Amino acid sequence: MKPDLSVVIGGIKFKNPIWTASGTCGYGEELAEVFDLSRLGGMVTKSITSNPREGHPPPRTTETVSGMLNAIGLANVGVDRFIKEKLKFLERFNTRVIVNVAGAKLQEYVEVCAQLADCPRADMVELNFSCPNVEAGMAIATNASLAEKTVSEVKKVFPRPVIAKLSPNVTDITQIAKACEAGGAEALSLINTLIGMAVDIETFRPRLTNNTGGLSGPAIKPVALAMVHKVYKAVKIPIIGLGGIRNYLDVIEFLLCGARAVQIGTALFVEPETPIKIIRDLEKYLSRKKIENIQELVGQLRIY
Amino acid sequence: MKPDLSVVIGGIKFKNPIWTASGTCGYGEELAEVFDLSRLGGMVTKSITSNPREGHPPPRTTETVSGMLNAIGLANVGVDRFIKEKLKFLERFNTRVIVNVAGAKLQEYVEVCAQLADCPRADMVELNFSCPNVEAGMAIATNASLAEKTVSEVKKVFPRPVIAKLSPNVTDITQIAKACEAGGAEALSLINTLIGMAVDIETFRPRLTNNTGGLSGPAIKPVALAMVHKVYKAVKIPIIGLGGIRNYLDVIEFLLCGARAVQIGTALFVEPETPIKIIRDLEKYLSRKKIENIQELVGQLRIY
Amino acid sequence: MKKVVIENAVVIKRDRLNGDCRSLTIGNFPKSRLLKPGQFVHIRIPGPDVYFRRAFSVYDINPRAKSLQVIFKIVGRGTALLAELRKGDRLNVMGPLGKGFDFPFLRDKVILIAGGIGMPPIYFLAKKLIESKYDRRKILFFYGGKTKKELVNMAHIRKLGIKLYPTTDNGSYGFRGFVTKAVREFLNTETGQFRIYACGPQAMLRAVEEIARKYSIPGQISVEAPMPCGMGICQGCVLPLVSGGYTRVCRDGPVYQFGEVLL
Amino acid sequence: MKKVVIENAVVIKRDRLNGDCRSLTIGNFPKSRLLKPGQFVHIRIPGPDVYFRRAFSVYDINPRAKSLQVIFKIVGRGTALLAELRKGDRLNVMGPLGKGFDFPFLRDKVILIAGGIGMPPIYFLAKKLIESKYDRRKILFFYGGKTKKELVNMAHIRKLGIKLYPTTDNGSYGFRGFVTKAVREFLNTETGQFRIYACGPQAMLRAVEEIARKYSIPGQISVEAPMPCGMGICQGCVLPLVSGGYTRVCRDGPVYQFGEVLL
Ligand SMILES: Cc1cc2nc3c(=O)[nH]c(=O)nc-3n(C[C@H](O)[C@H](O)[C@H](O)COP(=O)(O)OP(=O)(O)OC[C@H]3O[C@@H](n4cnc5c(N)ncnc54)[C@H](O)[C@@H]3O)c2cc1C
Ligand SMILES: Cc1cc2nc3c(=O)[nH]c(=O)nc-3n(C[C@H](O)[C@H](O)[C@H](O)COP(=O)(O)OP(=O)(O)OC[C@H]3O[C@@H](n4cnc5c(N)ncnc54)[C@H](O)[C@@H]3O)c2cc1C
Ligand SMILES: Cc1cc2nc3c(=O)[nH]c(=O)nc-3n(C[C@H](O)[C@H](O)[C@H](O)COP(=O)(O)O)c2cc1C
Ligand SMILES: Cc1cc2nc3c(=O)[nH]c(=O)nc-3n(C[C@H](O)[C@H](O)[C@H](O)COP(=O)(O)O)c2cc1C
Ligand code: FES
Ligand code: FES
Repeated sequence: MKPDLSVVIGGIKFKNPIWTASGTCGYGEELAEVFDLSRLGGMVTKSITSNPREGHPPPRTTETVSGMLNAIGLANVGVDRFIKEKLKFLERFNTRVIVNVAGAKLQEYVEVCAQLADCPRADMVELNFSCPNVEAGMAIATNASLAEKTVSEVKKVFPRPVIAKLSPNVTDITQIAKACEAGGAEALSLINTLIGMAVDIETFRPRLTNNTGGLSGPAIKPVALAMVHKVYKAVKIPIIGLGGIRNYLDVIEFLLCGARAVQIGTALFVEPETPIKIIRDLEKYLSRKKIENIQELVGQLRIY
Repeated sequence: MKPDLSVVIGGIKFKNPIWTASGTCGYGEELAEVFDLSRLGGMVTKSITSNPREGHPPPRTTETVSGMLNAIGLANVGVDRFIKEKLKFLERFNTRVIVNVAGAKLQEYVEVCAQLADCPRADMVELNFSCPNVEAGMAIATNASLAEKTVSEVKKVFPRPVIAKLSPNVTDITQIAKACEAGGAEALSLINTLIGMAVDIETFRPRLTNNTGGLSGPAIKPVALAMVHKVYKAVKIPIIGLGGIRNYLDVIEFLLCGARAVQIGTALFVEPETPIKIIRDLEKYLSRKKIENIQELVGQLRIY
Repeated sequence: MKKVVIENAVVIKRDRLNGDCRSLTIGNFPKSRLLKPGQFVHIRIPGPDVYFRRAFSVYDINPRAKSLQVIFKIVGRGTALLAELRKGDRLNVMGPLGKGFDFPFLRDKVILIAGGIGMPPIYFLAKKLIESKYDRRKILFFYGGKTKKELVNMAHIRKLGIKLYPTTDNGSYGFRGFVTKAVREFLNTETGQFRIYACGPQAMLRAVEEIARKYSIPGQISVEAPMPCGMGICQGCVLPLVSGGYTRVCRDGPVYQFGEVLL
Repeated sequence: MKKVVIENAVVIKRDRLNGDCRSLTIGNFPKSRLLKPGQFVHIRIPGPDVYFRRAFSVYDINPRAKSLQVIFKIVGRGTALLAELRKGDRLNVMGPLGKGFDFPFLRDKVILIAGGIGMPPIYFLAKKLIESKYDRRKILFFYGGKTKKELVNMAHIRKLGIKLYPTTDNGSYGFRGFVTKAVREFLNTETGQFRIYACGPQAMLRAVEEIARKYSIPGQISVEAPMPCGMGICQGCVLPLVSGGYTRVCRDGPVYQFGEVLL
């Protein structure tokens, strides 16, 4: 019998727990040239804002040891064009679309989500509370009451589930997590990138024009796992885990630590077929271990 | 002409800015079998506490992608034996000895440092405010006023320079940095390890008996650089930078970001001769670039 | 929908060219026939400390052998590791990526300008033009290097039977001076309907565009940028457009019309 | 002060043994003569995702050729990469590390017990005993594996001219059953002054210590632990001591007296 990979989050069923992460799958158009997006449990689109944004001047990315730094600067087409072109394009795929929303302030989140409320293709929204690459970006990420307020205001205008995406750049991530739960978030996703820097020793210049950037990739996986587990113990709502996932072994680590679903980010740049491989390998693993439903793994970590 | 690698921190001269980091060079006995410790600018000994500590049960370490997790649990011989045996051993070397001190509470730091006050071989103390692997470890690391208090109390009993070693697991490291400066610290060292986790998917158990551990190694270098630069802009006292350094290129990145000296940590496990190679390569680099004194590089990052 | 191929390919031949340049012939890439001049492949280089793939222009293809050839210069960690691969080693190749060159009108005199390691896509274009029955005599290949050592595979290029104008900065081989100086001198004496294609260092491309402006010659350049994803997703490889905003070099390029990108 | 050597050594020979086992002969290690039975080398394996060095017991040395030999089993990323190395490849080797075996009294009958990939240090001990003029007839080599496939280099061991007792769990070769069962049966019929040396899986070592206690035979075991530094610095490789506290396997071991460590 084929193992059941489906999971339910915020009352919505996902055919499998493998999503692609915001900013690492664009709006799906390019990745669709590599594999059928309908194979994915879900797809989180690139952060959108009220107005289009060009992003930071190049260089915007740099390679680090087992990772990368990025300071794209939330380059995106803006919510109008997003709805007209990008959501439209995604209609042909049988996967959940989670629309990631960013904002300079609370009101922008609410406005964008209100526009998305009327788009049934937007199965969920994910609020990017943590972009370290824009001026105002870190404010909500580090302020529990502001985070709570933002979630609850968005809940008023968006009728489907709301996910809050948390920053790891805080002393106690459970505080923000609990605030988002109190604000009514149906789920939390973590982690976004760690703040990092790299220097060109020939020019004495930072390698990114934004000076700092967000660190992602395999390098940060241990940090992500620790935070997922810490938040899992602190809240009741489901967690979507991400940070450095490359293969099904990584996914199982996240599930055991308490994630009900996961997102694949930077790995897509290196191996675009990663999600497909992972789904196949997870099926094999569950069959071998005689686990009927993947949800049985969630939070099964046996701590010392 | 040979370039001048010497730096001055807290009024003390170091023949070069290359130190070894606490916990990664023991008390020097083993490393002395690989190279002459007198070549080092300084050596920071393993954290010591009032009483001997056995540390956590194994497994205490695990390999991660481009890094490692450790939860040694501050295993150490205790300050008495440290002074009698270990400081004694280090007398034969012509390098600066910085004694790293840890404590369960403020009073322990003061007691240990008071004992070290009478040992001239302890050129400086470095207060480990950030060990993520012991219960009380994070308290001072995340509490600015407690950090300030601890530094100022230690200053009363220890007559030579005091370094505060900071944790990266905070929302705003500059707050703690400024507090330590206000408390009278002559220098700051950063970063200690990031909190991380790894899971054995066969046993469903954390790979460390302490469940979480401290992430170190090349993986964390971008985070360390960003924090060093942020603190450099916020305080006036010198910074000793560390986190993932493997070669002289890494060292120059840290110097440009504002570090006046650096510490080599995990790299010593993989390539014990790293400091010697770095010192040699730095000399070559400075000669090639016609830089007379290495201090000229400190803080020379040209940010955008 | 366009399809990107990702293959576990295999090194079938490697050659040491002049200086730091190497040639790799990569087999087990069944779709090599799809690769067009100006397009690139994104190669995953096995080894420590190389996380992203690395982009290399296609230098040649052999559809029957299901192989492709790249020529590269050792400039850093990735290319150093690539140079160590031996026959039989596996390496993952993704392609075709990017837009290739537009072909010229049959009547055009085609000026090809290659600077240093910018040569591979230009050679491939020349070869494909000839295969497409363009008149060999109307194809002029200007190939510049700092020294003679930087000019690689000259014999190979000569076989195309087109006019080849090698240049070196120090005059150690061919025309002495920048390749663009040679082009300028050529244009001062020749007349006709020209079209230019160029690939090389940024300074060279700037000079090429200047010449094109001066002589009102249309054409295209192929540019470079560090490429995390190579497929247009990450927006990490952008360059500013003259018309404002940014362009993704990997997907909207790497080939651009003269005057499109801010060099 | 003892000196640890770190060398950019080179693979001079590699052999595929039974099953997942491989042999590597590593040259350009001038101090190979210093390596003693029970000691190990710490090898830096080039490749992605292998950060720490990996520990391998010395299987043999050739001081004149400045070489050493290790035998290893592919169990994970590091050993998989190690298996791919070819003649001429470089790899950084650190050693000698750890304490070796104490030699027995000349009068002792020496019982050597090797389980699976625990064989290398036991073989090296046997060889060195013979070279040190111990009586071949007094050396008994019990070598157990799950199946015949797990018993490697049998011909090599036979050449030592000592008594060899191969065992397999399934009886596919030699005595049927655990190697410790064979030892127990042997001790039930033999008398004399014995000394035991053992290396193998933890369960086997526990059984060996039990036998030793029962028959009051002194001896030593060699144990394993993941080793970040291999030199005694990091305190990452510790095992609990029967007398309390922890011991660093890399420096205080990997060889211990019976009853020293809590298995
Ligand atoms: C479309 C395209 C086609 C190319 N064709 C060729 C070719 O045919 N032959 C050839 O020799 N080279 C070519 N290059 C350049 C080649 O990709 C770089 O030389 C190579 O990525 C350097 O890798 P490295 O690890 O050796 O260098 P490192 O400097 O160590 O690389 C470090 C990082 O910088 C990036 N990087 C640095 N310089 C460049 C650059 N100029 N372009 C892209 N990324 C860079 C790398 O991707 C990597 O992330 C091409 C580049 C592009 C974008
Ligand atoms: C003193 C000593 C001598 C050894 N001698 C031999 C020998 O002669 N032949 C041989 O085949 N093996 C020997 N081993 C075991 C060998 O070191 C491991 O098989 C090897 O480290 C596994 O690496 P890997 O990357 O393939 O496995 P992985 O499981 O991928 O390694 C992951 C991590 O776990 C550690 N690790 C996992 N299992 C072990 C283990 N049993 N011992 C040590 N570290 C481990 C590795 O160091 C690494 O950090 C010895 C170990 C020690 C401590
Ligand atoms: C190039 C790039 C762009 C990203 N853009 C966004 C974004 O727009 N919104 C967002 O919430 N996260 C963004 N992220 C963060 C990722 O979604 C993810 O949280 C992070 O990269 C960690 O996962 P990974 O290690 O698997 O990549 C971006 C990451 C990268 C590498
Ligand atoms: C095994 C191990 C033990 C450590 N023990 C200590 C310690 O006792 N006290 C301390 O202040 N830092 C300790 N550290 C942290 C290091 O000193 C250093 O801050 C950290 O590892 C980052 O540097 P690196 O990436 O160069 O290793 C330890 C690190 C490791 C890996
Ligand atoms: S490399 Fe990612 S968009 Fe071009
Ligand atoms: S491996 Fe570091 S102390 Fe043993």
